[in-house]
Amino acid sequence: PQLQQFIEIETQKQKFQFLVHGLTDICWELCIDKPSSRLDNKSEHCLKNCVERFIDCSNFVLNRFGKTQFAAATEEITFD
Amino acid sequence: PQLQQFIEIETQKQKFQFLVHGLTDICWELCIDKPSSRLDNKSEHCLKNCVERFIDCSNFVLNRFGKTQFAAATEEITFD
Amino acid sequence: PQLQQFIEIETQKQKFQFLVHGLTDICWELCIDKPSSRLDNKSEHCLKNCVERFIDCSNFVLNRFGKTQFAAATEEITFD
Amino acid sequence: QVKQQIAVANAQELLTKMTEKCFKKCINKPGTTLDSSEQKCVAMCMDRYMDSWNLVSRAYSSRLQKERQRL
Amino acid sequence: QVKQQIAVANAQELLTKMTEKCFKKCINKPGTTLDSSEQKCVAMCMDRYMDSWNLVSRAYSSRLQKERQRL
Amino acid sequence: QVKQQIAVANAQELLTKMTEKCFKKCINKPGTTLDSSEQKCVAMCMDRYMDSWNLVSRAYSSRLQKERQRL
Repeated sequence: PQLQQFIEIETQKQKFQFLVHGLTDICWELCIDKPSSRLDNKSEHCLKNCVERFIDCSNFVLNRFGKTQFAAATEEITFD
Repeated sequence: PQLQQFIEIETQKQKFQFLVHGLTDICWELCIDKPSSRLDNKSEHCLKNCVERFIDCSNFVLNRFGKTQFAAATEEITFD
Repeated sequence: PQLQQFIEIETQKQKFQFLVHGLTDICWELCIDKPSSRLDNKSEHCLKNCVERFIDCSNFVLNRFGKTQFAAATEEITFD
Repeated sequence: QVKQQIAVANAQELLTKMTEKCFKKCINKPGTTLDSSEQKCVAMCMDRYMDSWNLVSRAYSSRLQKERQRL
Repeated sequence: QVKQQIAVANAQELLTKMTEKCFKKCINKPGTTLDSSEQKCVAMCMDRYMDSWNLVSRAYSSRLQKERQRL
Repeated sequence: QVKQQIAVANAQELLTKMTEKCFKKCINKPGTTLDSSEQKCVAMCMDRYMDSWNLVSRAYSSRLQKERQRL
């Protein structure tokens, strides 16, 4: 049980970190033009907002898809 | 035997759907500029033609590669 | 032992070839604009230099990361 | 159960791609909220992505059938 | 057999990448057929992609050898 | 040991992405050496990438906590 819990926590951490790799990729492309000698305020704000808005966007997509299409779409997609 | 057939069919379906995800990705980038309130005729034609031409292109590559290079290339690639 | 060695060598070869697929992808995007009837000198030089510089860049990143940040970063990244 | 697992994997792949594509199309300068024009854009983008997915799926499916008949 | 499996996996990866790259280079406005100028472009693109793959493979291989000798 | 494996996998993913991103940002016309201005650019790019990774990690982490508290 302790081992299982340990593995679960580590799996969670790894999932978290892989999402961070993906988010860094997306927000780097959106916010960083030419690398400079330090991270300026504009880029820093952009990165923070990018993370927040991406999660907003993801939640929005999930909710909307869930409400209007989930049952229908899953059927359609699966048994097309 | 029935179970095996069931698994085979489901595997086929999953393969099909993953190819659809890939094709949608490619044709979305090629055909959809700004999302609008409905899918206009131009985008619809573009998407259909994109699917057909991608398969044509894929068949063309496969045939041509098969004819001229397969044996040679496989050797070269493998034992380089 | 012979089988093990055989598998090891084949695994190495496969790793090598997958790195070649990745490098070809990156250098193709950087060096090839419109495909022409033969690989001109400019593209050929660009491809060769691209491979060499990518490995330089990779070594540079590895060394610099190793020197200044490895211990610290691994901790920070892992237990954040 | 296998069917359900595949349906879930498939819906997840669809949602992941949809989120990334629509974020890229609709949020160019991320601000302090997801404002109403961005939400409207994402909603339209989702519908167009579903349309495209279904259209591609049908086009690919009918092409496969044609090729099978030719053999 | 292992060798053959690897060769097949490798050829598949090559063909998948080649198809995607050459589709992107040669088909900008997909029409009702793959016309002859598109076919010609795809054929050239395939040859250049093979050239590039082989060139990259040789360049990478010789670099690895140099690095090994330095150690 | 599991922790270490994850840390290594994570560092590898970071290094792979960093190398690709910084190569793309800093080497537009690959020459016969990695010259000093390219090296300087790659060094800055690495630092900015680490900054970004850490910033994204903190922002994402604090957002997750906020969402958990709301439930």
